[in-house]
Formats: sequence, C-alpha cells, structure tokens
Amino acid sequence: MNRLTVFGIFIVGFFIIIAIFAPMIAPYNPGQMDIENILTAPSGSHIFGTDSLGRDLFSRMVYGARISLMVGFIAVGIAALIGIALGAIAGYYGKWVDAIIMRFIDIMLCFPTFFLILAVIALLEPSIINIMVIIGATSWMGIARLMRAEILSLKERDFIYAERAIGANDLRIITRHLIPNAMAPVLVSITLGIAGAILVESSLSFLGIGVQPPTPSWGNILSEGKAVMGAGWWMMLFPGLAIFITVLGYNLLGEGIREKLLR
Amino acid sequence: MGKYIFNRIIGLVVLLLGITIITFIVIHIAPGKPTDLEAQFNPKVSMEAKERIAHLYGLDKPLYIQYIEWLKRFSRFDFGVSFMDSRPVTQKILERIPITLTIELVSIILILLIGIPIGVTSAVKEGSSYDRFMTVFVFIGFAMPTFWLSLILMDFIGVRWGVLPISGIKSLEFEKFGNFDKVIDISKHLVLPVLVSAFGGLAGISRYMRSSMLHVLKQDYIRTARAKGLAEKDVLYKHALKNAFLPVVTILGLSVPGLIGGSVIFESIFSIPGMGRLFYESVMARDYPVIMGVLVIGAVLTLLGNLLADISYAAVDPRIKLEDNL
Amino acid sequence: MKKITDNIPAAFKKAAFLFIILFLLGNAPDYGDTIVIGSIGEPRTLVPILASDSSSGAICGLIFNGLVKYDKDLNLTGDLARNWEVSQDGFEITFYLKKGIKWHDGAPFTSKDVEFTYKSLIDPNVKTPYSGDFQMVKNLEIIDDYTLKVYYKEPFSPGIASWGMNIMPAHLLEKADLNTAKFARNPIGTGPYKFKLWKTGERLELVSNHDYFEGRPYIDRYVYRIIPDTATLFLELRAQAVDYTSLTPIQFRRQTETEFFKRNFQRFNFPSFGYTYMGYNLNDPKFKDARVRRAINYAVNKEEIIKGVLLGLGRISTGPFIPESWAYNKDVKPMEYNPEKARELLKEAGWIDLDGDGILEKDGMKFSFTVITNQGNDERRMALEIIQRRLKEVGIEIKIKIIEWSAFVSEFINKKRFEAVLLGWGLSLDPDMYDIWHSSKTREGEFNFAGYSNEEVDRLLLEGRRTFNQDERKKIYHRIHEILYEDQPYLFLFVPDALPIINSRFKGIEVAPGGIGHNFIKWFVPRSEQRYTR
Amino acid sequence: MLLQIKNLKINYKSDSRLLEVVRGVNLDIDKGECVGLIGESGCGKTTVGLSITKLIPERKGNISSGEILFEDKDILKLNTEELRNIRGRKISYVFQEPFSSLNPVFTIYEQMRELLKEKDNTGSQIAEILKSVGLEKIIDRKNMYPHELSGGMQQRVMIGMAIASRPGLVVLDEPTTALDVTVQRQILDLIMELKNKMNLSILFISHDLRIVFNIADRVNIMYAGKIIECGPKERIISAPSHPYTIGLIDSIPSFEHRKKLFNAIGGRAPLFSELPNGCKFYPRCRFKIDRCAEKEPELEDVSSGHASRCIRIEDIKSNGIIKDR
Repeated sequence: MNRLTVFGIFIVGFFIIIAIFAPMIAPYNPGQMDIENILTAPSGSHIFGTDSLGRDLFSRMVYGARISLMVGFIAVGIAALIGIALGAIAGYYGKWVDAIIMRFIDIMLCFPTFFLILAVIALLEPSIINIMVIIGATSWMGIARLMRAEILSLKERDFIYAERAIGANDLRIITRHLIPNAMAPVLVSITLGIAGAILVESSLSFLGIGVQPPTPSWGNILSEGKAVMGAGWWMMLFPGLAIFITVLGYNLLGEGIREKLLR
Repeated sequence: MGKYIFNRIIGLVVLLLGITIITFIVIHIAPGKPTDLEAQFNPKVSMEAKERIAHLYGLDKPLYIQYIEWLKRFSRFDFGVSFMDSRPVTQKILERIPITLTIELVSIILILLIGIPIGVTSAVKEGSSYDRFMTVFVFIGFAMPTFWLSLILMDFIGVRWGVLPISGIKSLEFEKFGNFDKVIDISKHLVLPVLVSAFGGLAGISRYMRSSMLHVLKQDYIRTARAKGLAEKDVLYKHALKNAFLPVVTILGLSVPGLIGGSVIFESIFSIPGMGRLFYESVMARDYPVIMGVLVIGAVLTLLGNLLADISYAAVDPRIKLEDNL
Repeated sequence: MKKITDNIPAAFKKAAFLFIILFLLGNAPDYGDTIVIGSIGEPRTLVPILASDSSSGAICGLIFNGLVKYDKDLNLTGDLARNWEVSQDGFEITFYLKKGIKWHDGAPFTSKDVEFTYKSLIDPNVKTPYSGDFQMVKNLEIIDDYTLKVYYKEPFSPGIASWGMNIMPAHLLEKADLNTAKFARNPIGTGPYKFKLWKTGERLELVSNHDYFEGRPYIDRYVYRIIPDTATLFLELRAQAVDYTSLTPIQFRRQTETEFFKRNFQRFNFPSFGYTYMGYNLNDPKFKDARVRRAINYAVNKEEIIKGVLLGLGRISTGPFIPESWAYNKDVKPMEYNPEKARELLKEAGWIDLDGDGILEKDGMKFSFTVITNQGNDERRMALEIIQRRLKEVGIEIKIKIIEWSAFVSEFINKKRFEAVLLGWGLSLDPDMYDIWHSSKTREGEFNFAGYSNEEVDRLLLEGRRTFNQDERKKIYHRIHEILYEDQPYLFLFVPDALPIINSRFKGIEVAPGGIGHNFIKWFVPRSEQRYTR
Repeated sequence: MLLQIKNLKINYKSDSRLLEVVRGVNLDIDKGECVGLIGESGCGKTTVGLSITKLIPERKGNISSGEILFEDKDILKLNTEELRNIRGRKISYVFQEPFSSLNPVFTIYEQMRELLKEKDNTGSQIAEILKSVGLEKIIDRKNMYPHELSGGMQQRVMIGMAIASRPGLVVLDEPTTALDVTVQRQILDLIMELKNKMNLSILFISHDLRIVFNIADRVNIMYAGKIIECGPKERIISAPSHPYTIGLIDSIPSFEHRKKLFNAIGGRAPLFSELPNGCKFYPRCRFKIDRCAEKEPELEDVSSGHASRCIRIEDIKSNGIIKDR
C-alpha cells in the first residue's frame, strides 16, 4: 500500500480515537471557565493554552474533534443516503423517473453549493442538526451520479437477470445486489465528502453561522482564535492545524481507496 | 451548431425556472422578515411603521403572488429593488460581478497554469517521490481553511513585511493614479486573494488532470505512438496531453459554482466588494430580492460556464460534432 | 471617561497635559491630511431619515445637521437652530434658525427645509423608522425663513431632542421619491463634510466643507473604509492603513498593549450609550415572583462578567439610563454577588431541590430555562456562558440558544417565544423610556416584550414625557430607576465601554461625557506628520 | 537470422508481487520469413511481441533476463535514442484494435506524417503509402480523423504506418481479430500482398490457428509463458506433437475432426499466480500421468526444426490415440 495512504489512515484513525475517547483524554471539562486565566499561552498545566474565557484549549480541541467529525460523518451520511437512493432509483428504473431525477440533479448542481448552504443555515438557525442536514442535502449529487452510472452498467449483468427470473422484487434487487456492488466509487466520494464537510463547517463558523458556542467545534474555535489574533496565536494555530491535517488525511485516504478499488 | 445551442438554451431555461422556484420557496419558508432589519431594534420605530414598510415591500401578499410578480420582473431582467437600500438589484449585482469574475478568471488561469503541469508530470512519474510530494502539496492547498491561510499570509506579507496591501482592491489614492499605476495598484491588491483562491483550487484540477493522464497513458494509441518511435516527449506532451486535457475542459465548467461559492469567504476576509460578500450581506439582512438575484445570476453563470465548456469540448474533440448531438 | 494613561504617574500626566496646552497655544492647528475610518458595516443609505444603522448614522452625522444637538457635556444645544422656546403649557416649540447657512450646493438653508423634513418623516409612503416621535406633532408652521413653530398634540418633553433629526434639503428632494432617490448615494447637506464618492463595498469619501458654519474642519478628507472582517480590520490597523476604529475588549487589553501600539496610536475608553441585560418573559410563571428575579441577580457575579467578558472595560448597570446622564439615580446600588442570599430568596419563593439532582423544583417543575441571544455578538455569548455557570451553582439550569438577528427578532422577540433573552439597548440621551416600559406597549412587535406592568411606572413615564423642567423630570426618572431595580424585570448587567483607537498623529481629541466625536472638526494633524498629502 | 530471442524472461508487477509471465522464450525469425506465435489470451504472446522493442510499460513489467538480437545487436542493451531509431523504422507494429490504436484527436495525415524520416515532400510520401494499402480515396482528405473511417480502413492505416519506412520486421499482433470476417479476409490478403511485394519479415501473433496457418511459414505455440511447440507450419498441421496443440487443431471446425469440437481442451488457462508444478498444461491434459506433475518438460526435438515440450508425446503417438496426418 502507498505510504501516503498509510499516513491518511493513521491521521483519520488517530482523530477518530481522540473523538471516541475524548472524556478520557481531555484533562479538563471543556466548559470549565477560569476568568483569572483567560488567553494564557501554552504551558505545563494547559498544553494548548486557554481561550478567551479561560477554558482549556486542549480539552476543547479534543471535544471539538467529536463535533467536527460528527458533522463530517453525519452530513456525508445524509448525502450518501440521498445520493445512493436517488442514484439507484434513477439508474434502475430509467425512463421518466431517471429523467426527473437527473434534471433535479442538474438544477442542484447549478447552485453555488456554499451559497445555498449559507442561505438556508442563516435563514433557519445554525444549530448543529441544521448544519449537518443542509450540508448533506446539498452535497449528494455527485454520489447520486456515480451510483446511477454504476447501476446502469450493473443492471444488465447476468446475475441481475437471474434474480429477476427467480422473482426477486425490485427493492431486494436494488438493496441486496445493485447497491453493494456499486459502492466502490461511492466510497471514495464519501471519504472526500467528510473532509469537505469539515471545511464547510469551518467556513460557516468563520461567518458566525457554524456550530454555535459553547459547543466546541474546530471551526468555531478557529473562528474565536481569529477574533483574538495577535493576543493568542495558539487559538489559531491548533484548530487550524487540526482541520488542515484531518482534511489532508481524509483526502489521502480517499485517494488510496480510489487507487485500490477503482484500478 | 445553431440548433444545438438553441436546444441547449431551451434546456437552460427549464433549469433556470427550477432554480428560481427552489430558491424562492427555500428563502420564504425561513423565519424572519426583512422589516426587522430595516427597523433595527430601535424603540423609536413604531409598529405602524413596520407594517407600513412590509406593505410597501409587498410582503403581505400570498407567497405565490410574490413569486409570480418576481418572475414577471425577472423575465424582463428586473430583479426588483433591494430591501436594504432601495437600489435596483440588477445594478447592485452588476457592480459586483466584474471584480468577482476577474478574480475567478485569474485564479482559474493560474490553477490551469500550475495544476495541469503538476497533474501531467505526476501522472508521468506515477508513484515516484515527486508524485507523492505533489499529491501532498495540492492537498495541503485544499485542506487549509481559506480564512486561516489568508490571515496568516496577510499578517506576514501584508503587515510584518509590508510587501503587499492587506485588503481591499484599490489604494486610497487610486483615483489620482495614471492608468498604468491603476493596473499595478489593482494587481497588487489581487495577488493574495488570487493566490489563496488558486492554491485551494489546485487539488481539484491537478488530481483530475493526473488521473485523466494516467488513463490516457494506458491507451493503445500511446503504445502505438511509442511503437512508431516517437520521442517520449512527443508521446507524452503531444499524443497523451491533448487527450487527457479534453475531460478537464468539462470540469472547468463544473468548477464555476464552487469558485463562486468560495468567494464568500475570501471576499469577506480580503474586503473585496464582490458577489460573494453581497450575497452574504443580503442573506444576513434577508434582502430577498438580492438573494434571489445573486442565486439566479450565480446559476446563470454556472449554466453559461457549462455551455461554454461543452462547446469548447466539442470544438477540441474531433469525435464530437454538434450537429449530430441532438 | 479617561484616556488610558493608567500606568503613568499623576505628576507626569499633569506635565504632559500642560505641554499639550502649550503646544496648542504655540502652534495653530494645520489643515490637511486624511482620516481613514475602518468599519465592519457599510452604510445603507445616506438619506438621514431612512438611515437606521450605525454606519449610515456616522456618515450622515458629518454631512447633515439637526436643529439641535447634544454638546460635549450632554446638554442640548442649538445646531442649525440658534435657540428655541417652549411655550408655558408645553404644547408649542418655536425654533429660531441660524442665518447664512448654506447647503453644500450653495442654496441657502431655511425653515422650508425643516418643514420638508418633517413632512417626509410623517409621510406614510416614506420608509422611515423615525416617525414615532413626530406622530406627536400636531402641525408645523413656518413663521418666516428663519423661524418656525411646532405644535404638539400634548406636551412632549422628548420632542426637543427629537429635532436633532438631520434636516434634508427641500430644494433637491421635494419632487423625488425618498425611498429610491439618487440622493441616498449622493447627498447634499449642511454639515462639516461634503460627500465625494461611494464605492460600494469599498469605501466612502468625504471632503471638508470650507464654508462650514462652525468653521472649516482641519482634516481635509474623511475616508470610511468598509472592512467586514474584524481580524482583517485589526491587521489593517496594525499596518496603519486605518487610523480610527473601535476595539473589542480583548483587542484593547491584550492586542494593543504593545510598544508599537503605544507609540503609534491613542486609545480611549468611556462608557458607551447602552447597556446589556438579561430580560425575562414576565408572563412565564417561573419569573412572576420578583423574589426569584432578585435571587438571580444575587446569584450572578456582575463584576466577574465585566472582568471576564469586558476585561474590566465597563461598569455594572443598575437601570436603563446612561450612567453619565442626569436621569441616572446614583443611589441605586447594584445587588452584590451573594449566592447564599439567592438560595434563601429562591427557597422563600418555594424553589427547593427535592430530588437532589442539583436543580431546584417547584410544583413538580424544574427551574430550567432557555436564554436566547442574537448571533454575532461575542460579548453577549460569553456573558451568557458565565451566567450559566453561576446559576447552576444556585440550582438553576439555563440553556443557551444563539439565533441570527432577523429571525431572533421576528420569531422570538416579537412573538414572545422566549423565556429569557440576553440583549442590549442602545440609549438616546433623552431618558424617555415609554416604549420599553409602559404596560400598553406589549403588543407583537412592540418593545415591552418582557411584559412589564407597573401602574406607578406607567404613570411616571407619562408624567416624564409631559414635564419640561429637568429637575422635575430628574425626580421622576430617579423614581423609575428605583422601582425597576426593585422589580428586576431585567437583570441589568453592564454598560460596556466604547473603545475607540486613533492614530497618534491626530491631535486635539478631547474626551468628554459625550465621547470624543463632539469636536471632530477640531481634530488636526501637524503638517510634519501628515501622511496623505496630495 | 534477423531476430533471435534467447531465453527471454519477463516479470509483471501485480500488487506487491512479481509474476513471471514470460518464462524463457526462444524465438527466431529469418529475413523474409513469416513466423506465427499462437496462444490463448493471457499466455504471454503479446508481451513477447512488445518486448522486441521494449514497449512494455515500466510500471507494468520488466525484462528480467534474456537477449533479443535484432540484426545481431541486443535490443535490450540499446539506449533510448537507439531504441527510438529502431521502433517504427526497423521494427514496426500493427495492433489488434485499430480504433483504439489510432489517436482519436489527431488527423490520419498528422499521425502518418510524424513517423516519416524525410520531412520534406511528406504529402507525396503519405499518398504513396495510402495507395499501397488501398486507401487511394482518402489521399486528399487531410482533415480526416480516425473515427471517420471504418474498422478495416483504420487497420489499413495502421498497416500503412507499419510499412511506411520499409522496416526489417513487422509485428502483427492479432491484426484481424477485431474486424468483421469479410474484412479480415481483405486485410490478410493485403498483408500477404505486401509481404510478397516488399519481402517483409513478419511476426504474426494470434490466437487463431487458421489465420496463422494461412500466412505463416513457421509456427510457435505458446502456453503459460513458454513455447510448448514450434516448427514449420506443415509439420505442426500434419503432426502436432503436444496435447495442447492437438487440442487447438481439433477445435478448428474446418479441419476434419469435427466430432471432437466441443471437448477439445477442457478447463481454463492457469493464472500466472497459480501455476501448477511440472507441466503447466498438466491439469487440462487428457493424457496426463503422475510423472507430468513432477518436472516441467524441456523443449525437445520431434523432428528437425520441430520441437515439443511433452514427455509423453511418443507414447501418445505410438498408442494410436491420435494418428499421424
């Protein structure tokens, strides 16, 4: 396996472990304020320093990993559900069903996605649920197209004819036979999508409509860091690096999967 | 050719209609009214005044009537007037488009100039340490949160070293400059935003170019070219490159909405008065006419981008003849 | 209201002050140079009666004048008006206008312009948010070019101050539709600065009005740069590409304490005209009992908030007035931080932790509520996070919900869909608070959204509006202040400081109760330090 | 000898493993001779063909040992420049898929022009070539792209390009497989005609015995990376001496043993990753005995110029299981 892929797997795994074991890793309660010690530089007691309410940045980063990865996973999960379902339906049934779904995809693809996300989140409210749902609801089109293309070629295969011949119903054919066999390119898309969603959340946080404090996400910690730029370099450095390394990791992993599965 | 474009345009109109409907519904279902902003939260603003404002804007009419009225105006390319400052939406958008498009275009050109060679050379040296280095390099660009990178660059290049202006697109003395200095001045201001935008977009094109090139390099005609005794550079940069570049043309069209979307962030951070910032400000102010206007214009730009990409694809790929297509 | 010189010995301060005086005497201020203001927001419109945002207000204030204005000590004084008289019964105000004032286009300013402005304000087709005060006017009569009388439906003491509204030129706008007038982006006023250009999203430029009736301003050019991101704005300040902007408390305390900033900038802090509070929905059974509201005040450490959120750059607020104003009752002392007392009061009110989960209950209901605030205001969010922690200690659980402004107002405030809200009121200098506290102002979209109702306050509010004598009004508002603090319809939190920072080359800046803007036209840059010379 | 391939071994990379897909091939071609190389797909015959001018992509495989002597020079020792001068000039190729072997985005004219040595007068040179492969009618259509031609015409273009510089050796790798049957005939005729006219030396690679028997002078049969039988065409037809060859011949419907059509060779060609010990054909062989699995047989002469890699061939023949033809 490619060294970069190993690196990607390592990064992805590392942060997932941190997210899972956050309570055990974080030395402080991420909400624990200390008004006497706001914006203190990294030191022995606070290895990443403290934020503008005196909270331990390291602990917030560790819990932030949970939120950021959750946003990534769930948003992409939603996108995958929509994309796989619509793509499979379009590919399997063809004709007007396909035409309508494809037109819908075309329409969605015309929107600058970030504009759409921005509009809906700002107009509703930037709750973590809304953010995940809307990122998911605006990023499924690529997956749908991939799924449709795979299904189109798969459904002409012998084993599908055989299934039909023994009277399997459509739902069973689609969910048991077509979708599992068409997942390879979708998997790559999902991996890259997680990275994308984490970046989108950080962009939303920059605009003040990402995950809302006091819930820590890497995006909003970074955005807070921006507000105190010059008074606390650690507030920008650590979350920035975390986002950057994670996104890089998912991309390398995605490339690795692509090489492995799609060659 | 003419007929093809005509049919395409009909298709575009249908798409456009779908876009307007979705946008209109999404925006109007959301809570909040533009009058809230108009009135700020000022105790001196009376309830009557708010209702009066709402009536003036036609917000008290049923949704579908508002949409039909908007559509009627849209068919005349009139997007109405902004709730915020009563200026025509078209005018507000038009004064913002050139700067955004300039930055996008320069970025795209830069992305192509850097990304394509990276992609091609990585493919040629697939698996080498050069390939790995470039892979990491372009993904670094993609993975850095835009505003983070921007602020770091602004701090060092703009403030500490004082080499380039930090934000904005013109100096204060701009109006007094001669034409040459004006160009220099704007260029200086655009260096950082364009670099940031291009660095972020590098991964997309270069990776696409790389895989396209890898695909092409496995084709029989490359073997033929080698068997013919052509020099390796002719094999790669003549026979392979032209074929590998074709699908990239299509991708260029598809990358338009992404770039426009990304403009929100770096226009905010670099204080560039472009479409992205206009959109963000309008969204925050629930300035429906402007939001709809920008979304529709953004979609039109995307559609045009796609159309352009398709046409140029057809122009470079001899296998496609537009007449045969529809 | 002090210039920040905390760490300089007093004797040195005096010496420095003397030096400045001598310097001023010895050198007449120079004309010239440009001041670059950095702002996050862009003006919406430069039609002053339509302008409701702070950016528009700032620019309009330099281009236009009202009939009256507040001087540096917050007393009403004439601006376009030479002086004014209020009739004995309080039903009429007569304004005598200054003569010889010209619009920037050279046309003379007369009472016609005032009449036009008034008519626009009450025109139902004009989208002005300021019609409220002028609805009280019965009619306006022009006596001659420089005299006019305003008749009120009833005595209305805030009326005089309301004539601080910027006056617009009748000769340019009479035939225009104000809502769409080109004037909004190319205004003509009477003020110290003339409009020059407005590049949307970039900057506005004003140039000094050499014929200004109070004298030509020293600074020739005023550039208002729009820099929407605070971090960028701060970098521009550091690069000295911006001369004048506002700092956040953290920027003030941490980022501008460096040698570089001390050498190149002057910073000020003085109370702003506004206060931040946590308002209750008084119709909510949890908050009906004043003891509960008082308990919450005792449970919250206001000083801690000021320290943590404002880094000490603010003061505790006890009532809805500017601490510097005559209406502010200095005898109302803030409730101390006393969680014990809070617990007692809550117990008295029947709130006891029965199930031992650390949260109080009463009638089977947990003392838990949601506080909403608008997004985009870090200080409010941070204050809430601190309140959340303190209330937890006395057994009250709060949840925080941050909502985008427009939805915040229309869906939650106007419809009263909230339990408690963290907000701030900006204050005008007249203490009239009828719209906020009168029990009749509780309809949807009105400002008594807390649902406060107190007969005595209702009566006093009306009385305060009808009384012109400041001493009498003072008594009325001091009493209102007392009652409100007793009743605690709001948890009054703090008055934040305004924290402007200005490049040190600008001299002649004078801090007064009214802030620093009052003598802007007297600011100057010595020729040797001027940066923008054409 | 024009070309001598000696003990050629080629490895392919598969995942992290190396697989030997050409396992010691010897092959000679004389001037003016047409040699056939026959085998199932995946037996390594195309790889052998490509290796003659080192056309195997580096990332796919490498030649691990052996010699390829062309006009007495070892091609494997040539540098890039020397190699380029051989490719297309002295050794040229015609591949299986004419459509995918021509670059779709360049005109036919351009693709022919770039292989000509003399850069002047290219127009008449190209016209000459087109004429020689029967494409007179497109001589004047310089803007013609490959997709505008039929498969047969595309293959004519390929052949034209292959003979353009009068090469010493033409490697024809399944040149007719992708074509319609009627067109196949025409192309074969063209090849025969050019061979005779230009005295071409040809390596003809195919899975189709009939075609090879039609055109070749000598035939090599390859199985699992090795030549298992070689000899003059007539000898192979009349006295095939390896069970695999026998099976192949039996499966040709136009030959006399029609009855055996469907049970000619059972099973599938082995994967290189799972080659059996001993004789590689052993699992599919009708005549196998235990000893076959012990050691891979050597190529041994059956008669002069005719060799086979089977330890039982004498038994089989003498037992009359198959009769000499």
